[in-house]
Amino acid sequence: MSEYLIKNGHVFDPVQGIKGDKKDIAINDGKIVDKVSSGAKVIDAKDKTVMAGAVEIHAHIAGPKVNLGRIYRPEDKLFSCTPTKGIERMGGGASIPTTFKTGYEYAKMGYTTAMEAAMPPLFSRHVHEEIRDTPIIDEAAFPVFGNNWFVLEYLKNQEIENTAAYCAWLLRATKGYAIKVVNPGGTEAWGWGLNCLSVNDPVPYFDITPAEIIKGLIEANEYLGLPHSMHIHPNNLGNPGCYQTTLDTLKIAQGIKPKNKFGRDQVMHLTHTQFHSYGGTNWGDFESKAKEITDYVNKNKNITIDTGNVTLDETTTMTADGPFEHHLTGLNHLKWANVDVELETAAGVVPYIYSPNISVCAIQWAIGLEIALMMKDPMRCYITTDHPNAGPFTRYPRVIKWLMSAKAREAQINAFKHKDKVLSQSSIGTIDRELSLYELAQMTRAGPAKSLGLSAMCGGLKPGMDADVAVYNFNPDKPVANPEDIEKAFSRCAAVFKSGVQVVSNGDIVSNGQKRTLWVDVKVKENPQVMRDINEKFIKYYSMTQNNYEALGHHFVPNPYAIEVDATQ
Amino acid sequence: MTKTITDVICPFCGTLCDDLEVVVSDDGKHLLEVYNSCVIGTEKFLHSQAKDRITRPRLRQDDGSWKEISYDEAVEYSAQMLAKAKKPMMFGWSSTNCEAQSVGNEIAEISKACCDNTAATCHGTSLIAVQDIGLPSCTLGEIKNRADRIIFWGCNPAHAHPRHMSRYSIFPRGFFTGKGQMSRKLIVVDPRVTDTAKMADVHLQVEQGKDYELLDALRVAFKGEWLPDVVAGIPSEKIREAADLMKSGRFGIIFFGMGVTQSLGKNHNIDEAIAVTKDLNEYTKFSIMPMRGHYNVTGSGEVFAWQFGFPYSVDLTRGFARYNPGDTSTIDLLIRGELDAMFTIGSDPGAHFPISAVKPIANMPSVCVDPHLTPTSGVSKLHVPVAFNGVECGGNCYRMDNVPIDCRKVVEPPEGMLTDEQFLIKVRDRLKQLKGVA
Amino acid sequence: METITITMKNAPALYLEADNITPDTFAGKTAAQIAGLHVHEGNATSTLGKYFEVSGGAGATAADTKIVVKGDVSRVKYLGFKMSAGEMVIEGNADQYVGAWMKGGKILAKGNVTAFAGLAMKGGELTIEGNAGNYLGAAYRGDWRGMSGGRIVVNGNAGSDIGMYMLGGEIIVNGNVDVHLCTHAEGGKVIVKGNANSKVGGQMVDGQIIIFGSIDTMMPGFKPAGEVELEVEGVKAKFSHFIGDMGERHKKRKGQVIYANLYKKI
Amino acid sequence: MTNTINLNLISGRSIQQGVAIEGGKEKPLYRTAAGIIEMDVSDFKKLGAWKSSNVRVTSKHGSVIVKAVETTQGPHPGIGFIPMGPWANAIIDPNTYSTGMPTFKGVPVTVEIAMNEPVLLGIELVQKLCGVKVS
Repeated sequence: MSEYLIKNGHVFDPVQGIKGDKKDIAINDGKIVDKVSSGAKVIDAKDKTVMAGAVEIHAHIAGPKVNLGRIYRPEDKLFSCTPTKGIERMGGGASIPTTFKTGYEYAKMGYTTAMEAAMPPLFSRHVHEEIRDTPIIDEAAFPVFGNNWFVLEYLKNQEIENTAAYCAWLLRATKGYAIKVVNPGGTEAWGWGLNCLSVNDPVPYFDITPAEIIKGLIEANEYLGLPHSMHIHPNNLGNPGCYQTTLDTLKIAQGIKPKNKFGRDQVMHLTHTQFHSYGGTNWGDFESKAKEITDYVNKNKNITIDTGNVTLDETTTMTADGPFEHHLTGLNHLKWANVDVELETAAGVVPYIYSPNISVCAIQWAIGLEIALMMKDPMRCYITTDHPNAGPFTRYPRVIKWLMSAKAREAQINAFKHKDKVLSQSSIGTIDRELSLYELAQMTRAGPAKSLGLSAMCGGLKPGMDADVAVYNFNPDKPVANPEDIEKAFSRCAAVFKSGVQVVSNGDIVSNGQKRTLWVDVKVKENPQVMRDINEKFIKYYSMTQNNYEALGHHFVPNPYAIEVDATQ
Repeated sequence: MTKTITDVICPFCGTLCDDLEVVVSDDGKHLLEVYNSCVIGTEKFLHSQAKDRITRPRLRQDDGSWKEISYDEAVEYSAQMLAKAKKPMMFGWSSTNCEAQSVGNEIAEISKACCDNTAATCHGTSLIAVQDIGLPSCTLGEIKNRADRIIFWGCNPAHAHPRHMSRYSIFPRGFFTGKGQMSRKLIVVDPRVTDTAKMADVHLQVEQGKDYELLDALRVAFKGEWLPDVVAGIPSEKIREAADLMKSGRFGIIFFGMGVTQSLGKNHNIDEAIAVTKDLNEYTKFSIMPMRGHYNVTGSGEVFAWQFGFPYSVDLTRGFARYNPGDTSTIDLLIRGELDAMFTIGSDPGAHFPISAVKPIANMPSVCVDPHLTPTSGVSKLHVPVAFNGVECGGNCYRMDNVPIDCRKVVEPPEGMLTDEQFLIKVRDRLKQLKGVA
Repeated sequence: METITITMKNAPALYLEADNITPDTFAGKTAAQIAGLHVHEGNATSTLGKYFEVSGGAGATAADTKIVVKGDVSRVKYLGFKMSAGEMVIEGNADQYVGAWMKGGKILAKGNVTAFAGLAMKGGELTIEGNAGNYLGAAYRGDWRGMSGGRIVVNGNAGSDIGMYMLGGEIIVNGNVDVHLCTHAEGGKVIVKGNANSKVGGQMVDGQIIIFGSIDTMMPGFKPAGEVELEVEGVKAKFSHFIGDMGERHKKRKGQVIYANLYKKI
Repeated sequence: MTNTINLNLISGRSIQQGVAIEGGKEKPLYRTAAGIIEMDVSDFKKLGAWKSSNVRVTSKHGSVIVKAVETTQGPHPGIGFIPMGPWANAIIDPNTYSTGMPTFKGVPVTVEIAMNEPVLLGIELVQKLCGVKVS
């Protein structure tokens, strides 16, 4: 592999505490190194910003519900499809881009690692087929556990060890990365058209509450010592007043300590916090509770969050929270797709238009930004749009602009039809904090990598780490004349390296890279009871045989990278 | 000695049964017996062993005779045809695996072709409806475990999906359905008293071509509004009874087939059936699912969608993807005279297209990749026989409920025969040379 | 207004996609420049001049430009695609997407047009002296935003799926229409002087249909609501009034449920 | 004078047709399974035809010889059923209404007795209708 020297850039690396110093970054054989030979190819980064490749902690970019979105929204691609260009395959789609476009768009913005946030286990092969066809970026997928019948039955009897053994089996069978929980219990209730809107609503038939599921899965996660923590989309998403349910959910983690060998400090990751920070009792008195949520998280160090910023676009919502999507189609009357997955989960899809002319949408916009600006520790709060739910990930540069420039926020507030309502129902107008580039690197690189247990591998520029590097046409020494320049700079990188291969040059794709699929291989003590239970459920209730479920052919994961965990002790 | 291979997937229909057992000879070259499959699946496995099978490509000569040629020559003909054509169609893909489909898509991209699958003649109109109104659905195991209302609308699984009823829909005992058939009510809507209709608790013998009206009437009945005395040949009283039966279940499912996708109204029939399902979710839990025909037509739609953004009828001629059935759909393109080359794989348009859409194929450069002799091979210039997918090679497939299952190879193909994927890779590589792309 | 005339001289072997033939693209260009614009026959891109003879000149703006299309363009698609102003006269038959995504200006097609004319039209006038095909003034696949403004007049017959997902504007068909008129419509007005086939107004949320001739089979979701006298296009007559689709969802305005209205001449 | 009746034609799957397509479309079994029209017993009476005699089925779109058999999935007076395949597709309505899908079901046809005319094999029929030279 070739050697590179990225010279004279302004480096921002929270892993090493580098805050914009002029430094050279050396790359050899896929890794960041101290030194390279004189034959190294030099990339001139003078007057440019250099950061590690960014890490996406939560997006819906591969798998059955994403593809259902593509299938049922031809209008999302109307006039937006792009031709083959050199080594770049054709692409298309605004809110649900094709797999090729997904890989290219992330890479062009300097993202080199991304997490698919919800993998229905029965469909894992589909998720991996799409991941295979998403070029450049390393990816991993989180199987969903919060409504899984095995989990519900084991946790009803507080059987943490069995839950953990089952989780380990499923992670291996699906080549999954982390324990994801979506509307715990509520999605199973949706099997009967019902829901669990609080952490204490009993799950029909299973005689368990969401709170018990959440606690049990945190404990199973720490029992196994997985790289990432339990990653949760709580109950009651998107409803006025839901922040109370969110606080109830967060409190479940109280007092639980992380146990892992990956440098992770949290036991719960709360995702798309924006959707869970609503006050009010209806859409009329709808208001921000970002302060209440961030106050709690600021005080409790064993929690990390991501934002879920609304980008004010026409987009496509999709979630394993089946009852929520049914609720949403009742509000906007747009086309509704749903898939209930036997014994495991469900998913729904509905298009949505976040119009700047609708006060609720504008307040949602404000809440997402408030969360990012009210969190004191940028290492515990990460920028997402919950792609494509609050907006497409391709809008990250715009979100960054709003976070880095109070002037840009003000311009947007002034453009809202219901400006006064936005100002009265949120405190966005009173916040003048502007994120620094260092904080940005924390929120998009070092922070998410640490939360995912990947801090030894990515999210930083320390020698020995993977050579994932992004160079932006942004000179931190010059004052920003126009906030639009921020958006422009973060939209298209001057250069991007993924594992030491240059994949982007002057905003164009120059290599399809050698993308990897990350997964977690946990060794647990032999557990004959769990294996018997699995066997029985396949014989009686699944529509597929166990052998076919477990047979994940190597060709679906052509370039795997297994993170090994030993939980036998 | 013989070997028994378990958990074998049946590559016939969209039910994609995965519990077959196949007995093969010790050397793995001969398939001897098939267990657990339906009569069609059994025939599919056994026919692969036919002694009179064509094993080498054949090119049609001016006098109408076939000349046996090598695979390399077949690759050359195919690549040249695709390189020269202004608007080639690459059609089929439903009886092959996703790996082959993926290579095919690359070929279509390089040659700027149109590509389409057999949804063109089965559930293409369902896809249009899904695009218009959505699709509340579920996996087949959900039906087995929960459903107490089963509706077959314009489909006849007793004939087209023989094991569907025993594996998933009518008979199985699931988690919440311990009494199996006893816990379920079956409604069949069909203009004929089909073998499926004979098992029904309620058979609505709808006037052919009036499904849209009947579905609308059900929606009106849910709301308790005024109805004419008779709709689509069914008395309104009977419609109201059926509506109540649907509403009173705990979990219902509508399976629909070509009786609605191909009759007057087409996509709108499905659209209205989906609206019925959506309405029923105000009262109880209801899902709806197309009874997909070919075992991997669903997979083709999935691969098209994640690579190009559309599930079928994709036009890449301008270098980027476009989609609009009526314009970009194979049968319209053929009948309107828009195409100048035809590449068929994993399907038989010669047998299943209206004859006016087959005639143009006979008059243009054409390649048919198919293990069988078919009407399509009978009108094509080049016939390329290949290994039987799902019998002689594995690969991923998607069931009618979009669940992916990896097919298994159970026997070796005859000596020297290529699989779909192997043949396509050769065509792709040759095409790249011709087009000068890396 | 300047007039530019393009005459088909070398008909395509297949079909031609000519989305550049609009006043918006022609405006400010000389005949030679126009002859150099791209057209596409399948995957082969060439110039307009290869197929058409170009004479006259375009105006400075779209509004100042009138295009006259002569010769056999029955295998040419996308005439007047996305046009925003100006005029176009098509002297013979044309193929699909005439005036599709049109925002303004006027198109006069003197012959027949096939499917998808006036698709998702937002404004302007589209007049078809012959017959129109399917999906006239309908929405693009998957989109719930169909024709929202402008006026389409057809002197002959029109096909199926006219005005699907229509939100606004007007369609007048002097002849007959095939099945599925105004399916899913949520606004706008369609007048049919001839007969309508079955499935009229299915899943209609709002909007208006007026039929002078017969309806093959009424949708069961349309409920009789008495008789009214209306003046339509200068004709005063008595009509049976139906409201519907009763099976569909409906908006409320001031506590009143708003239905779609169907009037059939008595 | 030959007697003709008018039917509404639908085509679709049958299990025999499913088995036959897997058994080989060049074989006579395919013709036995799909080169037929299933008619209601009352329509046989109207036509005055013996069961299992050959008939000519004609629509606006073409004409084909098939064997008339009594339906086992009736009664369905007025409806004729030809299993999906080349025989049905010689006469079904190719109109797609710009949806891509021809009208395979609901095609008005006339049926008349054609005792002495042969039902062609599947591939043979398509080749003949397409004018393909066969040696």
